Amino acid sequence: MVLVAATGMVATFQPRLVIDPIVPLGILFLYLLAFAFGWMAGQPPATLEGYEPATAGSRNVLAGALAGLLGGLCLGLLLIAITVFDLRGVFINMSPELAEILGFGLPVAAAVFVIAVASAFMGALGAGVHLLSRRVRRALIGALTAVIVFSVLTDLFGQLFAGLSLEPVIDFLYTGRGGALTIIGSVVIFGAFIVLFWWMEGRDSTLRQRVQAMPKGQRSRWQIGAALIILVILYFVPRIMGPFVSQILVTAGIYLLMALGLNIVVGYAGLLDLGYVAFFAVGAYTTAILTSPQSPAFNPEISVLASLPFVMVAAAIAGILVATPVIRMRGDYLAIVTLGFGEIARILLNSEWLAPVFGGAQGITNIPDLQIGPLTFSTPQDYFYPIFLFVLLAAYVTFALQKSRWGRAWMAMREDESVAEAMGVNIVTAKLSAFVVGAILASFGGSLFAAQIGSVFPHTFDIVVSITVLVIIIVGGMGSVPGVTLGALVLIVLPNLLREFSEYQFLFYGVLLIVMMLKRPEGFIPSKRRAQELHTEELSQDAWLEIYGEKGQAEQVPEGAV
Amino acid sequence: MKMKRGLKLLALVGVLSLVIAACGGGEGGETTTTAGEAETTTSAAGEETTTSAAGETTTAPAEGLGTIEVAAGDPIKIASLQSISGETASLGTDQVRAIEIAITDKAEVLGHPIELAFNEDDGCSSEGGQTGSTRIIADPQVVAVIGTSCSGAGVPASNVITSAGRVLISGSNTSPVLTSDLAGNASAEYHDGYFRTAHNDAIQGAAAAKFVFEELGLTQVATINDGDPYTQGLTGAFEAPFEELGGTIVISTAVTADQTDMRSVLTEVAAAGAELIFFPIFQPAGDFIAEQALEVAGLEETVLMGADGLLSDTYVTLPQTEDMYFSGPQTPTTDAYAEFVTKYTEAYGEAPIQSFHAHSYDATNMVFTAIEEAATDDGSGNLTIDLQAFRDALGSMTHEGLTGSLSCDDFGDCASPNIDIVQNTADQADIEAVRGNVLISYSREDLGL
Amino acid sequence: MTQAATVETRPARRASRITPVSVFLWALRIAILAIILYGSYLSISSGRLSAAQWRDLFVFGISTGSMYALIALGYTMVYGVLRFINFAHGEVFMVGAMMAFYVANALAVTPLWTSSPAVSLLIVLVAAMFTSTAIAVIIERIAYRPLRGAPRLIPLITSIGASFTIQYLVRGLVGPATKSFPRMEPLRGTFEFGGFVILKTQLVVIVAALVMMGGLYLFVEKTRTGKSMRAVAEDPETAALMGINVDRTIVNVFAIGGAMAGVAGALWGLVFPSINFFSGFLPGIKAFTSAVLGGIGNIVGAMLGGVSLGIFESVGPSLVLAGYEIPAFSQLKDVVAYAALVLVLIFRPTGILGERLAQERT
Amino acid sequence: MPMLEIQGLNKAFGGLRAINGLELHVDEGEVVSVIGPNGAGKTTFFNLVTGMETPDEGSIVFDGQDVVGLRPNQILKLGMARTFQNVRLFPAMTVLENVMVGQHSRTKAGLFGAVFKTPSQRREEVEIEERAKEVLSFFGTRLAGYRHDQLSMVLSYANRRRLEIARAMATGPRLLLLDEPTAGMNPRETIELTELIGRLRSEKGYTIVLIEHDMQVVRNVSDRVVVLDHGVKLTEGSYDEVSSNEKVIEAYLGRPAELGA
Repeated sequence: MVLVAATGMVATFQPRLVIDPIVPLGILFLYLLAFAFGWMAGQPPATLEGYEPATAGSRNVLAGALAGLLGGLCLGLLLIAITVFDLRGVFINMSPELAEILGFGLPVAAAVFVIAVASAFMGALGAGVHLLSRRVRRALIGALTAVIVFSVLTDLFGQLFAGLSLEPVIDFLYTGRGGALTIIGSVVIFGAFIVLFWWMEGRDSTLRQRVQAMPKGQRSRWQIGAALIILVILYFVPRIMGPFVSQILVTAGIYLLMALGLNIVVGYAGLLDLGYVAFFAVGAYTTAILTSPQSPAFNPEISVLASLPFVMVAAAIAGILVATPVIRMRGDYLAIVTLGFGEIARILLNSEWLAPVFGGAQGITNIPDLQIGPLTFSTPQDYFYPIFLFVLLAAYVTFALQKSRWGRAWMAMREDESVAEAMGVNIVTAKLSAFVVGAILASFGGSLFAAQIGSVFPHTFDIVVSITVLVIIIVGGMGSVPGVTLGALVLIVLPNLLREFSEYQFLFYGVLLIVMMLKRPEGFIPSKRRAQELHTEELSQDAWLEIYGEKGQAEQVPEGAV
Repeated sequence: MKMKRGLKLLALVGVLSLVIAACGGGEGGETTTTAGEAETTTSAAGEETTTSAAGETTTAPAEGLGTIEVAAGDPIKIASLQSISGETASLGTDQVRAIEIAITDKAEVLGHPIELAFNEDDGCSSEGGQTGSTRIIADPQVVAVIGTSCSGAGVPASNVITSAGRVLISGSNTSPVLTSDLAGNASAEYHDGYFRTAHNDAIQGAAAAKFVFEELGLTQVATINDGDPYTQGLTGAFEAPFEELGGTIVISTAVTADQTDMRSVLTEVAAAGAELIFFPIFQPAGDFIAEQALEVAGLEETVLMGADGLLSDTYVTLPQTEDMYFSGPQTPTTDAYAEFVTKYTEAYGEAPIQSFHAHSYDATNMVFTAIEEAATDDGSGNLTIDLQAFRDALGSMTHEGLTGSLSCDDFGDCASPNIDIVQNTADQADIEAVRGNVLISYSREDLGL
Repeated sequence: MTQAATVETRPARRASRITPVSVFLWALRIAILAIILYGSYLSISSGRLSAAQWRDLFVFGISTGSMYALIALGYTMVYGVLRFINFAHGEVFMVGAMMAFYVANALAVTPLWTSSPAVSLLIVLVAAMFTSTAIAVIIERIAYRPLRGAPRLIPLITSIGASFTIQYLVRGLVGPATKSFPRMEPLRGTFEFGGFVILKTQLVVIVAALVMMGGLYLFVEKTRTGKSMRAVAEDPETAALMGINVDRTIVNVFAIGGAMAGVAGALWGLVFPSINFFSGFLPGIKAFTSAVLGGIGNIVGAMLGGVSLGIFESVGPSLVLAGYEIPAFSQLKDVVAYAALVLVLIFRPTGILGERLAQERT
Repeated sequence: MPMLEIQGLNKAFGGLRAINGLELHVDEGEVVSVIGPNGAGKTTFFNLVTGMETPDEGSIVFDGQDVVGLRPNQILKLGMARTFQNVRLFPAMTVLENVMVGQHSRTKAGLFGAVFKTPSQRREEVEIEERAKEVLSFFGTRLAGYRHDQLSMVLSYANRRRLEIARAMATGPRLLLLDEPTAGMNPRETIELTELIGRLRSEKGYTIVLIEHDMQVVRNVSDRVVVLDHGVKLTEGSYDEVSSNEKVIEAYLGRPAELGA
């Protein structure tokens, strides 16, 4: 809590009201942390087989309250420190405004007391949640989360309702477009979601289960129907959501394209490539040079579409160039060498030496828009479609390759390189092909990026891009296309929707990564096999208790619902 | 097998949807209207560029950019688009603070409070500029955007924001790419509606070149940049006019910003026979060049010249920078500036951390003045801001700001500060003294720009 | 009996054994060597740099390299024990440098700074060391310990997360501005012994790095703690069975790595007097490159790798690139550094001194 | 001409001579067991033959072709496939996929074909799957049915050993090199596997080289037994000849536990 306050987060979040005018985001965030502390402290120990499950009781609440109190006291100390000493020489965010916010404008002594009590209370609440039955707990927390989501993503919902011409809804829920929730609005949302979650929890089978239970013919018809509906919705997305959300989706799409490519290299073939951005750069610069009239050395000024075959060839060559020297390297050597290649690419693009070709630090501007026949794509809404198409293509390629001898060769190589070779896999071609396919997908991303933004500069192709793409596939779920898609949505769309806090974007990335790896290393939507891989112990138990397993689960569910 | 067929169908439908979508998009911007009309009063400009192909982006939007209505009591919205995360965060943070101070100072415009509706991040990158500006223009009430921090972000942002009829005004873009070469030729990425209070590199480059060639009488010059777009642009802006004057650039080389050993570069420069080294870079690389130049054989007599990036206290007090020349825009030494710095330090706990805060402060105030000129009040406090009139007001005003007297040329360059050439001589004790030791001051007219 | 037949067919068959890749790799090796040698020949024969200048470049490379080496020790030791790249180690270094800055800044206004520079330098070093050690240990406790035994990619990603977290926490705490170190007057200028001229800061860096590395070497080789570290690196399970507290040993590894990084951070401030929250990134990458270059997991290798990388970076551009009259060659020093890494690994896939790792465990 | 002919084979790791002047031949249709105490160089011998390690000296001629210096995948393609002492399956791949990988070198669909699903690629895919199922059916119900889609890591130990053999069979070899196929199995499983090895020869016609510690298995399946110690061939001959050989007894007596195993 102290860190959060001291890094200036509270002060930055404060102006954003969650519920107008009573709950500002800064304070809410701070005390949500107390809530989380309490929740963790009050967590009953994991249920072990053969032991009586520990029942949550007043002890847990007490623990939660204590945890909250501790946090609150630290915060109080911080407040005293701010008011008594001037720490701004070192800690620039410890300003009088922060003291004002933290202390609710009260005198110091009173403020410290209030903070301590409030934190303890939140902590106790956090722990108390464990006392509730599962259904109530889920509904309550779900609804609270919904309120916060509706409020924080006010831009998104504002645009959604406006796009659907539902302005009255905005006026009802929010204080205005992009504004905070009104008190009535938040109550309505809270109520609606409580009902929704309560209802959902009460149902005994999910939609997915029911679809799976259908006979085969019906199921595939159902799936195609669902796909069609999704496509129709997607078709209207850019129209409804307007340029800003479309722009974010376009960016996410470009990252998704790269992530699908990297998924082949890292997820399937197990080659940890930290310089993946180089291929993105190859695509962007190839298109830039071939299409822009401003290209310094060579400007045939062909169209973006016509540049794509060249992009593909260039990417394939780049893939081979990078892959060949690293064929005999393993694991971390590969990682650092590819990282080196990525940096080399960026430095060369920026260099004085090659400036006559790449434009140096000034980049290449005036890249024309994508044109297909008589159609010109210029707005973010326009670009949504071609990028969506490319993503679809990439997903298809991923699926197709996964189910082919190449996909199997890559996976075998990932599992055990020398055994794969002993089983007839040609490691050289397998590695080259993985790099080439990955490179081509990334280069298409680069090419579309160049066309959409209209200019390329070397410092765009920073290692942070490589790392972001890697994080997307890992957080989403390595090897799983839906997972990677969700990863791109969460890691690209969310930060972009909350751009005013972009100062803290990477802080959240960092914390998210650590928490993810500690709590759910297989990602949001893991591929089946990876989930199993990371929970081997449980699995071997399953193998033992194959029959008992299902029965046991069936018994547990009603118990929790009571 | 079922799954595969489903996938294929999916792909097919995808293609179809693309075609349909593209057709929709092609029908004269119908799509943008449906999306934009609901909330934007200024969508007309958006369609103009929908059909414009590459290379002709300089075409000004047609008559009438629309208007922005501000109801009585509502705030007038402006936005900032600055680099506030990542490595260049200090550049943008500094300017955001200046904008905030300007808003506090001004308090209200025509009886309306001012709201900094967005504090967007340009990420110092083109994609950051694109996304940030797209977000800002989605709010139809935003009149003007103060930004970007980096020229690279400015390229797409200028296109997006001006196409939407709004104004982008930057306090730290200096690349000629965004405006003109100052010789009357608009650059490829100039868009009507883009302004800046930072000086165009071309002015400083030309001034430095003229000084070296005419006043120092030197014809063999080496330039060193550090790979940063700013310094690379500035050396480029120096080289062209210098060669035009009849001088020779014996070598145009570069270092990296984190390089500490300059001897090999300097040896190269010595070998090329440079009489003067122009290195408009930053500290600490600049320190190392000055320090090590003395140690390299063949550079004993060579003159050193830097630019505004090196005009700092810690730099001019280095013994090795004695007699060095610097070019730089005339710096504000007014009481108003001192007062600004006091406010800044009070509010943010540290002294200004970069050098473009005053420019953004001025840019913000220019926006306020232009709104005051262009807006009409219906008598009951409802304000109508005509965007074309707003642009015109910005373009034609003369603003006395912290950075001097600002008035915009035809391509959005509002700063035409006199470029001072100063020298650090033995008797200069600190940076103020060095800044005061002006050898010659060039105005834009002096340079024929 | 079949002897004759085999002998006969062998030459013909051998040809099929040369795969396109090995041909390519050999061609690459030869081409690169030729490029390097010819470039060096060109630049040496051009006489652009005097012998003294070449020597200066070397000394310079050694001083930068010894800082890389200090940071690299943390990477290599952690890698040796836990088998993952601790990406956050660069931030450990940065935090040390940051602390060094604040301590130096506070000292700079006291008379101690000018009257006894050695003492104040020591204070700065110790402060940086302690901060970095603390940070390294905290990261280990929070982010890595729960991940023992997880697949290798998992802690790697966690360390990337930790790296972001620390960078932006520091940014939030002390702001994004670049801070410049106060200069230490007595360390200005050069030092001369026996006609050998060296910058004083470089001398301090090299001496301090040597002392630290020597100390570390003795520590690892001679002390109980050091031996248990080596045991854990060799085989954690067996070490645990032998009564070694694996967790504590791993903490020790992080602590020592952190201390080294802290010293490097303070020294960095002397040579390169500006720092911001992002300053740890590049040196971190370079240091990891050094560790790989020397042979990862190998303590002496890290030292050697660091110094070699420093020299490659410093001498390489002037030696090779300058020969081909590549403009602004010194801009490409990082390219030279990474290319050197690729090159070394093509010739020696496990680094200069080779890995010192127990068998891959799966 | 023998199927596999090894002459003057040497391999040293640092100062340790793992294989020292080994001479060996395997005839078509034979089952040869290689026995010897731990550290005798048996697995190194397999590694050398399959190309996973390169010999310092000597020739390995398979089917009239010198394979020294070839990559493992090239050697495999010539018709030699192996299993591993410590079971090295592809754990995160399904049973069926493991076997399908084995056919990699026998199939040829390119990337282009895989992406665009050309008719020939699809036919090939079907064939690969059919063949994999056929190979698995060799093990009766052990690896059939729902097991096809299980990840190989969830299999029981004995099933993993079977799957490894299936994977090797799928590569279409003529010579199978089995490294301790019964290690870690219970007596019943061992008997079952011994039968299986017999069937591998009689039904599939493979030539088999076997490393084995279990003397029961060795006696039951081998035509010929080769004894290695410290990289040197002590003797060879039928099981009875070898088991009564003094040198062999001596070699094992140093480590009496071995014989009992």
